Amino acid sequence: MGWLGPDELEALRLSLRVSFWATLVTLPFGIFVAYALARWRFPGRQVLNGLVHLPLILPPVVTGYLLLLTFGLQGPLGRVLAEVGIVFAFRWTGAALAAGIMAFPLMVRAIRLSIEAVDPKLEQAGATLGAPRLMVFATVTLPMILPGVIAGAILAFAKAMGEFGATITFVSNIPGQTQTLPSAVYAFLQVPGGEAAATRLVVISIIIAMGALLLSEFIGRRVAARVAGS
Amino acid sequence: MGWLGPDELEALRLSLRVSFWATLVTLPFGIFVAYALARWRFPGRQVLNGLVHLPLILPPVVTGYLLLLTFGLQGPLGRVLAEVGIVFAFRWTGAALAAGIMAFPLMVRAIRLSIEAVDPKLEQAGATLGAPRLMVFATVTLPMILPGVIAGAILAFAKAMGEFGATITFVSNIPGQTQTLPSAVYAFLQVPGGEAAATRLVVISIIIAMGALLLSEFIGRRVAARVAGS
Amino acid sequence: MSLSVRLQHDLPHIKLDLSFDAPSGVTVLFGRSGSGKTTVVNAVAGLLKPASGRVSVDGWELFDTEQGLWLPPYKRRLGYVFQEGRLFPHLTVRQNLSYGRWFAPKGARRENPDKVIEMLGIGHLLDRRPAGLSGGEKQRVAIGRALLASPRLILADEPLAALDDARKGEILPYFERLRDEVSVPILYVTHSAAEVARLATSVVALQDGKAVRHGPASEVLADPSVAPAGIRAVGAVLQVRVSKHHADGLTELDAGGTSLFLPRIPHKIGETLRIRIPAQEVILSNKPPEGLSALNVLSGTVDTIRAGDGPGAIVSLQTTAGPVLARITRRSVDALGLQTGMQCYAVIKTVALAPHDVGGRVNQS
Amino acid sequence: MSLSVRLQHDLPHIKLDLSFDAPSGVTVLFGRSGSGKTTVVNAVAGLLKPASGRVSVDGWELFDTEQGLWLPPYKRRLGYVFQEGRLFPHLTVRQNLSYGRWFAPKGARRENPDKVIEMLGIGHLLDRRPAGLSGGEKQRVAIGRALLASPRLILADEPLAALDDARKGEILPYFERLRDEVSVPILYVTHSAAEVARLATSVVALQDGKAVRHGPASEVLADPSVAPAGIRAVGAVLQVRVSKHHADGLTELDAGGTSLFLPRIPHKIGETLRIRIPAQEVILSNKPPEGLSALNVLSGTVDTIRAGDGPGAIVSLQTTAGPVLARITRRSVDALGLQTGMQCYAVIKTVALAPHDVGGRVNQS
Amino acid sequence: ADGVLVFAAASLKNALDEIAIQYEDATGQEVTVSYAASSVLARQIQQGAPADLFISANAEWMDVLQEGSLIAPGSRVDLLGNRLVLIGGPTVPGLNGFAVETDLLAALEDGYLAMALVDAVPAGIYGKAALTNLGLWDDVQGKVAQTDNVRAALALVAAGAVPLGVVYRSDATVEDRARVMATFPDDLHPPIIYPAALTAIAGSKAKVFLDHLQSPTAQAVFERQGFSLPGQ
Ligand SMILES: Nc1ncnc2c1ncn2[C@@H]1O[C@H](COP(=O)(O)OP(=O)(O)OP(=O)(O)O)[C@@H](O)[C@H]1O
Ligand SMILES: Nc1ncnc2c1ncn2[C@@H]1O[C@H](COP(=O)(O)OP(=O)(O)OP(=O)(O)O)[C@@H](O)[C@H]1O
Ligand SMILES: [Mg+2]
Ligand SMILES: [Mg+2]
Repeated sequence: MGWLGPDELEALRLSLRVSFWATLVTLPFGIFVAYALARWRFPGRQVLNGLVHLPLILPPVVTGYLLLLTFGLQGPLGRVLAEVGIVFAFRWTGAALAAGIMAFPLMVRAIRLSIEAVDPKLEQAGATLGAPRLMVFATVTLPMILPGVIAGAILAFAKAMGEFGATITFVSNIPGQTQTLPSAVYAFLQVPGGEAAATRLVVISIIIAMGALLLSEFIGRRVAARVAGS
Repeated sequence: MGWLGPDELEALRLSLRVSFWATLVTLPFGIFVAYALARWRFPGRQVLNGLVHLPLILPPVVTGYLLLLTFGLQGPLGRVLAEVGIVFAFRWTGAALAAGIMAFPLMVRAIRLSIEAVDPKLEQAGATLGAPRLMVFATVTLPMILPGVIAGAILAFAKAMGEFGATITFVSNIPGQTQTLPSAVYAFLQVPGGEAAATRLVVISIIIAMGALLLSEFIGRRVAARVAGS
Repeated sequence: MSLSVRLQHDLPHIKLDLSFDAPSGVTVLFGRSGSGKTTVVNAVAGLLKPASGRVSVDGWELFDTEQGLWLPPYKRRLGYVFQEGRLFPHLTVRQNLSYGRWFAPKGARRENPDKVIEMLGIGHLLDRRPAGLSGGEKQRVAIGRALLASPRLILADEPLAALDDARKGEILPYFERLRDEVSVPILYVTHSAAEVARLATSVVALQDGKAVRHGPASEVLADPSVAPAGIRAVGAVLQVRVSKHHADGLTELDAGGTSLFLPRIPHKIGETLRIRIPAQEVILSNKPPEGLSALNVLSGTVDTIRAGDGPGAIVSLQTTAGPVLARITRRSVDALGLQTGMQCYAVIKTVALAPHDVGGRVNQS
Repeated sequence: MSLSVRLQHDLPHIKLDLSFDAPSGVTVLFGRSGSGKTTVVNAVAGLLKPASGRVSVDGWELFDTEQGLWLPPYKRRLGYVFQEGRLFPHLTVRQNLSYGRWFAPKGARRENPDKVIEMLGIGHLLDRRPAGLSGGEKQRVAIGRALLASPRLILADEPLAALDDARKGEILPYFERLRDEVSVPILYVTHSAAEVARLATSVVALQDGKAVRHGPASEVLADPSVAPAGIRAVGAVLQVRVSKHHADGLTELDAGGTSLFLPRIPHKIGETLRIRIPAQEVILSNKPPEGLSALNVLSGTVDTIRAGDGPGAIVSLQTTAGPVLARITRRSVDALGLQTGMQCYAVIKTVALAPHDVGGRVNQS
Repeated sequence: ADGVLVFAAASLKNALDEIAIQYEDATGQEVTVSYAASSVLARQIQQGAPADLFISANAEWMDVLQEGSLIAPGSRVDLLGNRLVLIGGPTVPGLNGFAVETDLLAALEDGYLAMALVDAVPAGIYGKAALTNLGLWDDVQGKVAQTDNVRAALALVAAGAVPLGVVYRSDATVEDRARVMATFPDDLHPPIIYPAALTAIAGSKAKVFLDHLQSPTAQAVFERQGFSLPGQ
């Protein structure tokens, strides 16, 4: 990577870290919400569904601004969390939060569809064999939706790698803390003659995201084959 | 809508028009690409898959910039298309193009999953009954994936309603021509005192997008029930 | 009573309303498609919550709507063999088999897995996944999985319906062994008279959600009016003892002093068995038959003659081996001058006593 | 030859390599699970492209790898009845039925839909969707759908395997009617001897991808060495004429001058039928039997005596009605002193001649 | 087009909207303004956008267009200027006699200083120059939260997410949750100039509007929005 400056390398490293954690930490929530939407009927289900989709629909700046108002140092949640030592504002963790929330709808949709494809009769079979609900989920549902979970997670990762608007609005751009690859791209595009540098970074992020996507197709297919038992 | 100024009303109208056409025109392509990805094995399949996902992964500004370079009046494709009278640059059609491309991956994913859920054996049954490939698609596959197509289309519509970065970068922010709701929100956010107006517009777009999503869940479920034959 | 069921539940098309108490052994539920059999089994399993009712197994209550008692499925300790197998596709056969064992309470009576695997003949499949198994193999694994969950009750919903005759023949003996060797109560749903005949300790005939007939298998089977099994299923069940295996491939049975021959069966000498004599395989003769290829002749006196709807009649004969039923034409009844109390001979072909009519060891309980 | 098949194809586990020419009527493919039956049918349908081969129907070539000829499935004009029905779930029964008609070439011989609907008894289902149908109803609709596509060949891959006996009994007659009334050639896959006996004009026995036996149904069925059908399937097929319907519910048949009685069948007087006499339902007697309830006695001379592996033997009798097979024990062969050329009597119970052994009208072709 | 299509930096929206309405009322001449980042607009003009008039928030992008002969020769004017101010949010005590040089670091405490991207966005570039000239940049560098545009920096301050920010005076005047703590002397940074020019394809109507923008009526509006006039 001789052709990347130290700042750019730093941005790349940070983007990878942010996207990785954004995906990893949101994954359990994503699975839970997807499961709830797919399998449970409860009042407010459609509201939850709408909320989950919100980041997909809102301009990212708005999402970022809402995050700032909520999780910022002065925000209601931000203040509470700061008491227990969890700070998002201007930290890479905040970038991860923003990326995670922006990617959440994609993750949930992918997982939800795979859950809907699991025959509830297999889950019933698990229950009759003595497995409590959570164990049925862990031993039957989860293994069977693994391809969907992997696809959803990697899609979320790719999305997180490209997230910019919400991130910069929420945690701004602090080199080494919150300056991700897309922020760097944006900065280069603002100045005349920055196109070449921007292109370099874009190519890198495309390679990473594409690699992740191909990987997800591949793993997904392997796991699907294994799960289908052939 | 007494509380919307004429410009805002114009932006709303334009957004609806842009999103509607973006969805409608990309839908056949979306179905085709989803079908190809789901059912055909051809060299370059993964490249196509990657290309389709690109707008999801790239920062929207980059997508917009690439569109500007390609479909702009000086762009290679833009020039060719201009010869035959198709101009995207700085027209609402360009906004629709940008919105359509940004929404395309979501649409394709939704449709692709529903195609993968159709049993190819039913398509084979159609073929043995004398239906050529395209007729099998029209009479068997398409009706069965309708819920997925509807979900994909409405998700794309919702995404198109919220699209901003690529649109403003590609076709600018010309009131009455290319100023969509999110672009108007952006403009309001750039100046002091614009927050109230911006909030109003955001609320409107949330209502529309959520309405569309709820509708898609509802229609999807109805159609699924009808298609499943119960 | 080992299994006691009382249920009321409204389904879209039918009202379920039945109650029965069944002794230990195999209780067969039968009835037409849509009569509510699966619904009953699901209610016992806890997969469906009936409007009201009570189910207990060996005195242990699974639910009782009056008391507000409702055990969730995973606490009921059942082995449910589903019609479609429902094996976990992502687990190997071995993992499928041990699934229920993970959750069985510590103190539960445990089957020896090796014994079950051997009994079901699935030892060579352990490392394969369900997708690669044939239909019959799948169903055997499903039985093993249910059994190894240390169930207090086994539910089997048409476990053989999707299989062809050859595979049915492979699996039926396993259920007999369950009944005879494992002595877990079994609630078994089927359409097939042969299965009823071989397995049932008691039979509950369902019609439109109601239990229209309920009793020991031999009674229900001898009753031509029970529709689901069909007239061709009518037959008598005799208790016999294996007396000799002959060198020419025949096994001789002692049926109340008379010898019956049938193609070699694997049971040991001295064992007591039940064999079903299908009424339509029996020919009657009014004098001792001579020069016939049929080796089995039981003499007795005519007990009853019931004419059916068609050209046939069911003649019941009292023999030393027990009652034997014969389905013959009314024309023959007249030709032979059959009358109650008359001496008569039942002729049964050796090869007509098919292996699938020979039950396992007679249950001691 | 109405159907000519030659195929070579390598599958992961077996090598398919077979060729057969079948006359018009029903050609039954049978063999164990995994022997390649579905693969053959799929190759004929064009759903699978074999490595090499040639298939023609009534002289019309579907493909020929040597010539590089390959018709895609939709140009083959077949009616494929799949094992699982494969009805279109989003279409009503009516729409399912007319699906193939939309694509049939203008000039094609068209079945009258009303006639087909009536024949299959599905008139009351037309506006329903497949999800609401019972298994038997689904399969009848699938048959109708295939038939109304104006096919030049009907393919049926174990169309009854998933159904219970009662539903099998409902549907089998429709295939007979197809054979007898519609006279489209049919390639039919089954495991069931009863289906073979009732339907087959000719039989191709498959084993590990090879055609191990091939001939008219009556020959193959009379051969105890053909494993797939099993020894219990062995039997003779007689050609008979309906001579009288009696008031007591019996139908009298003329079998080469001898009368046979069986429970009333719906066929008209004078009609020529085939009936299968299962070898194991036949009792032999070395003198004219007396005082027996069995009404049917055919006299003849012993033709051959073939001892089997077990305790049984198959005795073939030459009667005026044609050859009759009896499966009796070797012990009885000795006891009766049976020898080739000896005069002998075949005793057959009236009620043992089950409706499912009575075929439809004998095909004229 | 019949009317005039103006491509203007987004920060001019309030002022230009007002002027455009006045102008339309007075002349019946339709003025349409597309607001976006200067970089976006300049690239669009490079790609043949139908704009008649371009008002950039910095000189560099105008230079690029000029070099590309995309603006009408001789039409370029320095339309507006602006001042850079330090603003404080609701949590910052109003200090009398606040001096940037001495008090900035103390007022920041642990917080961040919000600025537009310091190497890419004009307000950030000017701010970085000013702080460098004050000798503060090295100390403050690690505590700068950069935003994609100057309004986002203001938003951070207004929301209390950061105590201080460097923004244009024109942005600060209207936001009542943020107070101007100090105004940077304009010799600390390159001159803040909003150049305007007719594009190469502009019609005569655009020229009239550009002239109007330089009229006292228009300039009054700009001043009211916190802009300064060149040469002042
Ligand atoms: N969840 C349900 N929703 C609607 N109807 C149901 C449901 N479950 C069962 N039924 C209806 O209740 C009746 C009894 O169904 P059930 O499955 O118990 O029948 P069954 O005797 O098991 O039939 P089969 O032999 O076909 O399996 C049927 O008419 C069926 O359509
Ligand atoms: N597409 C395929 N891929 C891999 N193996 C296949 C494929 N199709 C068939 N086989 C294998 O070829 C063999 C023949 O299969 P086929 O389905 O033709 O058997 P069959 O005689 O129809 O069996 P059944 O009675 O179980 O339907 C089997 O061993 C099967 O596993
Ligand atoms: Mg059922
Ligand atoms: Mg097959």
